Amino acid sequence: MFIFDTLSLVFVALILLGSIPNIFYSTGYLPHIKRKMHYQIHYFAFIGSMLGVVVSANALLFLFFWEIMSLSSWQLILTEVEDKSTIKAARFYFLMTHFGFVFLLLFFLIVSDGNLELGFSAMQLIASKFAYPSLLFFFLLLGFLSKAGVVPLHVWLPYAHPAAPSPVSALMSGVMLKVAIYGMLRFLLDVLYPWPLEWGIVILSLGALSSLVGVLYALSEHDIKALLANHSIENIGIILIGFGMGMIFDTLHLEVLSSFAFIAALFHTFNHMSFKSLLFMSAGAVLHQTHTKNMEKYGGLIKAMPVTAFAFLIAAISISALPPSNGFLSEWMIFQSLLSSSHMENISLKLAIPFAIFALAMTGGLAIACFVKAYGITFLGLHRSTNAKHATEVNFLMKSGMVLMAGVVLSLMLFTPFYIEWFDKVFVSLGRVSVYAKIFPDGVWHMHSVGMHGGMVSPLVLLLSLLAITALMLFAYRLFGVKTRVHKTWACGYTSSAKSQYSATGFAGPIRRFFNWLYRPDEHFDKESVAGHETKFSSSHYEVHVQPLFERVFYQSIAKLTNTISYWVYRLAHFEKTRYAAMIFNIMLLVLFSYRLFSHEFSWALAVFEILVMMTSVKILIIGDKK
Amino acid sequence: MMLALLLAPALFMFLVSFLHNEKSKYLLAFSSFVILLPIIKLFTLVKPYAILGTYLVADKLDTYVLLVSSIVGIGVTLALLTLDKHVKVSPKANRRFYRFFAIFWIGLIFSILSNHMGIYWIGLELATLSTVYMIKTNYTPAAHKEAWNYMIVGAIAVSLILFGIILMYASAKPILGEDAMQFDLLLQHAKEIPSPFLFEMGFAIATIGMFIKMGFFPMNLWLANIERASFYPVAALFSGILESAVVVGFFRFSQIAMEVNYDHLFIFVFIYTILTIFIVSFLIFRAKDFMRLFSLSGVEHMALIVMFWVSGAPFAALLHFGAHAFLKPALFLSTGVLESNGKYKIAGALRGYKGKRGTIFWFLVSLFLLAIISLPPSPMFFSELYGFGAMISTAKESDHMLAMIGAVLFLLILLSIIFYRFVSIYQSMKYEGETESKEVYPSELFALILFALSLVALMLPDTLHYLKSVI
Amino acid sequence: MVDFLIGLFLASLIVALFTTRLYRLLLWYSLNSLTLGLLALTIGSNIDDDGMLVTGVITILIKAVGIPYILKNLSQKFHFVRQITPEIKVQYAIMLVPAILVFTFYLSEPIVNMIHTNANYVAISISSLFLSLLLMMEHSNVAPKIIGFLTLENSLFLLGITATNGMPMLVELGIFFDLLMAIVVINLLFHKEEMKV
Amino acid sequence: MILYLLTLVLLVFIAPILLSYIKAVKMVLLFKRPISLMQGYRNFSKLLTKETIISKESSAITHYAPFLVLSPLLVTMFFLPPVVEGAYYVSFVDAFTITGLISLSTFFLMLLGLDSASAFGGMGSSREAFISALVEPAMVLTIFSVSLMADNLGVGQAGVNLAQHFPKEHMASYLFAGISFFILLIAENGRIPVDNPETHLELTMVHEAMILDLSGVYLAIIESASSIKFVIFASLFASLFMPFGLEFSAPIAFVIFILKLFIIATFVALLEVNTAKLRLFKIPNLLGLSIVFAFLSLITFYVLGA
Repeated sequence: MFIFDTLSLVFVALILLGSIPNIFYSTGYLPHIKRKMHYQIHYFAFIGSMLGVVVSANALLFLFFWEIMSLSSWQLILTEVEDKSTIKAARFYFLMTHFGFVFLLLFFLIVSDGNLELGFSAMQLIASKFAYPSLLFFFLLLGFLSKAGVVPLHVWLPYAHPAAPSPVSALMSGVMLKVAIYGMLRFLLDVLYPWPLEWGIVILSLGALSSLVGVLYALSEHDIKALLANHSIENIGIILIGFGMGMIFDTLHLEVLSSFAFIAALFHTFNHMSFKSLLFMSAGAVLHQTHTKNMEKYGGLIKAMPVTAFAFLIAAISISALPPSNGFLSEWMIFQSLLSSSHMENISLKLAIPFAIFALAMTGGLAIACFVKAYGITFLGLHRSTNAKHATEVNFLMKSGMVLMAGVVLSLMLFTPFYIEWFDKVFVSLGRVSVYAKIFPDGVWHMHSVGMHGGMVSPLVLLLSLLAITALMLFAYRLFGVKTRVHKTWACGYTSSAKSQYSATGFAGPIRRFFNWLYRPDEHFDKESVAGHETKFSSSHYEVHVQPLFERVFYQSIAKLTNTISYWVYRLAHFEKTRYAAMIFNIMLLVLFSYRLFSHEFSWALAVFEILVMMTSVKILIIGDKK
Repeated sequence: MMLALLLAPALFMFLVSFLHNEKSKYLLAFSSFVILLPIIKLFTLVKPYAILGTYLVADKLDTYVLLVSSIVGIGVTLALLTLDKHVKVSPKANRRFYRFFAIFWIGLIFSILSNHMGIYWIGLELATLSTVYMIKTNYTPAAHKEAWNYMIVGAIAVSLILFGIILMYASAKPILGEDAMQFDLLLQHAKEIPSPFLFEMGFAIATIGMFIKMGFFPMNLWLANIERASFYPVAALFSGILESAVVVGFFRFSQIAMEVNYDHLFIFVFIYTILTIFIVSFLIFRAKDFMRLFSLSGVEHMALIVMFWVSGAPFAALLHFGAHAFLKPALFLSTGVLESNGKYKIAGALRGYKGKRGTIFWFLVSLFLLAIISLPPSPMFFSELYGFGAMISTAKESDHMLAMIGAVLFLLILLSIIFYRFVSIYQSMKYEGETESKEVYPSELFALILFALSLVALMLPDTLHYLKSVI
Repeated sequence: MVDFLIGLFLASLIVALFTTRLYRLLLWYSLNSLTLGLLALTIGSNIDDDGMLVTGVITILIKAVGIPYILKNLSQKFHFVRQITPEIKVQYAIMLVPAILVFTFYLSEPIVNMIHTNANYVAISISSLFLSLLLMMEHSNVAPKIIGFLTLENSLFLLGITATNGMPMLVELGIFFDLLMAIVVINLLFHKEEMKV
Repeated sequence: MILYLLTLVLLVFIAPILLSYIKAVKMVLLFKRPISLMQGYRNFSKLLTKETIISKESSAITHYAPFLVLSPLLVTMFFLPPVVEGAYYVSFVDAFTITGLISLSTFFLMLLGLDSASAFGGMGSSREAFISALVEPAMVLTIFSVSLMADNLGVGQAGVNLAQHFPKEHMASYLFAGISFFILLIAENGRIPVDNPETHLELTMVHEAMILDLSGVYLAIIESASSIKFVIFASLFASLFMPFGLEFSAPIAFVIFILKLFIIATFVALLEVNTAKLRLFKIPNLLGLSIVFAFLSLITFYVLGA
């Protein structure tokens, strides 16, 4: 029934680390929620079902918990329905999870031969006999990656995660997405093993694409939770880059590198859980106090909400992959495994990997920009609305949730060797090479890359030296006894007010303009100019909305197609109100003719003839003449 | 003896329906409840149990179906008690309704328990004709028109079934003589049928008849229109009981056809049901009222049941059948309350309930709505898993594996459309529109609770075990 | 003799297809049923089957006399539209009828190789099934549709009598019972004025 | 170890001089009277004596960020490649860490810009975010390419390796990487054509806009941070792309190293005089060039082995 190997336990730990601080936070958040009972039931069912997914040992239970997970999270999104957009988001979310479920179901049905109570090892036997393993791979991919929010199945994520109450967003983004990663690990390593090279490349390119797309759309968001949700897409992309590299190395028989890349991916999974939960919690705290998700209405909250601001800062540093944070370490590991591609023999692959490096590096740079924006606009400067002005720090429980989660972030940073040793065991238990001794050959101080060029990082040394030098300077500054005077902002002599400071839209302006070809933003600019001057105006209004390209191109056209088909089907179906006898006549004709044709003796001429007869008959008897 | 016991409540009901008495309403309801008792007795007997020679034989399959149907019957009767609170219905119409309900039961018992194609058909025709008048209890022009529609289409469908039966009989008569109408004998000697072509042609014609009756392609909307025009208990009867009689027939015929030529049967039914689900899913995508929505979804589930059955997963088919037979009437009965503020008011239909009764009501209805799109822990979730599992196993053994897997994928995507529509309707019922107060009566609530309990009972290990042992 | 009657059966059905008057239609239906009854009697006496004889007699009594009479009464009582023009153009219908016959013979061709007799009877029954459907679809009024349904029933019987030499007695009686039930229901349904369906 | 510490002291000492030197060279070329090379020190000591004026909208960030801007850079100083053969160098830090530390410093600098609620600060931060986002990939790719040639990703080790085995066989990709890195040096340090550190014109400001509302000690810290950043890049360039002269005895090696730094500074100054500042939206063209060169370097290394 249940499985408790190291992989499962690691993910149980991940879920617990992600949800225990969250429970504190959620309890603190509870007074804000009207339907408490509904919320609590689904909240705990959600956590329970995630735990259930990672410990189930057969397809039936796995799918059961998987659906319960989707169901409860869907209901959680609907906890606070304030406007139509929430309803739409919830619907879209549920459709997408169901879409993923369809593929998962097919995957399981194929690999379990109809016996859904089969264990995973028995599945491997069946899967290896299946003639089209790539089909299985794509089913798996579509199933899990639609949950994880990988491009192009990511569109729901920036709608659904912000719509949920903040503790739930933290859980969904921080923890639920990881359950999908668990699925990938479990079924790719356990069931679909040996892989062809292409699979790794597919995952790698999907990862690279989603990391870039995620961060680009994050930058264009003004809704703080949607921004964070877009960052989840990016981070899942980063995880997949590590994952894909692991798969590629494995097929090329570079076992050590493969384990290293997988550990990197798993480490980043943990890190993302920690900092994304923390970010959503603090964003939720801000939202709780200001009653808006719009970043343009924030500002200066660091003074009123120091704990929240500090938590957000830690998480922001970590997600921007700045040393010596845990986010930096995992991204470093992923970079190292990408750089190790120079060990490969395959020249075209070798040449292609720098593009992934490029994507990852670009993502890193843009993430920094994005979090400077998020932090700076939210917590620094002047308040941009009255709500922001009167905001106060959140209650103790919410604070303690954030502090606990910050503790998780810090623990991942401080005890990296311990975690890596544990992750190493996961892959050893799945039949990989152990690389812990290679990563930490001489104690916990230095972390080595396992590649030939010997990249190295010493997180603790870095941390200590940074702290020491900063402390030293601060001490010197205090010793100096510098006189300080508080005065209004100089700003070249202009008066500065809440309106004159940079807005979130403005901050992202240069980048948005540079990526205009991708964003194709919907811009609204009205100004009332004075006396026909181009540059002098009494009032102006600028608004910009970016609708994801994929949504426009892909999803809306599918929706349109569905609508069209249903329209024609509906019209056709209405013939049966008056022409039922003709319909029965035709179906009889069709069935009997086909029967005679296919079961007795088949000939193409007759098949064509049948089609002609059917067309004529339908035209004459059902559709009739135009009046 | 057993036969008399089975028929007695129905006959009693028939007679009481002629009494012009205030009390007769309750007496009628009572007699309707009593129908369950002999069926439970039948259920406990050792199978197969011959009720009337070789004509009526109770085996595991038909007692299960009969039991499910009778529970649905009780639920419908419960809802009938307060029908007059939601819609205008005269006592006379009520009595007439019960009169035909009694005939309906008699026809149903015959057709479900029959081991004889002829008897099966006679029962089915009786049940069909008696429902015609039930539609007309609603005195509106629409209902009148739909009653005619039902009369004619139903008659064609049933005639086609008989035509098929005669062809099958003709194909087997050379070896079995007059006994060629008995299901069990036919099943045993299916391989010896001298002209499989004739048999398969008969099977095809009969199947078309049955499929039309269940609302399959191309007649997808007629059931929906009829159920829209009639009172909601009638719709519940249609989806919960009448369809079961048809589907039992299909089970029996297809069992024989599987023996004759499995590939032909499978391809025929598979293509037919996929076409059906294709049309139905897009019709559901446009459905704008509860009745049509539920009735179209009923067609979809019937198609799935049929599909599971022919893919060699009788367990999944029967589980799905049971779940559908309980869920759909429950939903149909609740439309009486849901639509109390207008037929097309979906938005806000799940709001505005006061008190404990109201809370239980909307809670149960939400559960049913979510269960019908096979979200766990609905039995449908499991039956679909097993059913699709069987389909994939069949696919893996066939020569066209990729095409089959593609077809299953296509099917699942079509089901996703239905899923989407239901989710969106559920959300709209719960979170959109204005809150208008609605009244729930105890009898309706009892009916819903009965169905909910039956669903739970369906998931008990013993039941599952029983279902696995049917075939 | 049997073949002659079958020919008559088919002929009366085809003529019914082109009828534009309700009473004439009833007449053709009655003739159709009469040939069916005679067919049952002939075959019954050929193979010495008492059940078949009974069927024949009942058929003549109910279908050839009873039902047309009841329907005529109903039509007078509820003022049916008696001018019934087929909706399918005559040009099409002329092509359709032979096409159906050709198709059904093509359909039943494999049977000939499997069973020695009766294959053509099956073909003719199926074609009369199709023809009755055609009758139903070319009229939009209720009354001709009912007659179409009744001829459908007749073609069933034709199949039963010719292809299988009669069904079990119980079944045939059951079918008659259902037919009567149908008439009762139809009668009840007419208790509002006739409507276009 | 002594040599290591000596190098550190030298770098810290020379940092303000280098920037003043660039300015002086430019002034000479423009026929102006050049400023003294000690101007950086004069500014620094002047600022230290002034009181600090803090904007009333600013928060704790203003109090801590200047130190956090400087300290990663100071930490980076410890990790630079050796100047003399045989000197101690830090071997446990690779190029990524250094990139990361520089980004950390930039991160706090950008926050600092946003803290005072002035329009200029936000503008500077926004532009800086844009530029540094584009710098990042070029940087990483260049590092990758260099690490392949130096056979090590560690900065110190790479410098030593390059000095010992000059990559003669990979001259083409070495050159490309060098060009790419030089562009990065300009971009990261806010020199013309990316940014003009000498004007306070709102159209052109990037770095200066962020620190517009700083004064006194805080400004001194930030100014020294930017000079240290330049010296870090210059010495990285010197060690990685001009890896010669290390084998001499210590004093000569030091002189050669200092000469290299001044040559780089001269080059920067020459470039500044000869080009106009680019519009903000033209900057990606330059950085794109850097990315392309980095890619080219990798590809020539892989494909041609040259």
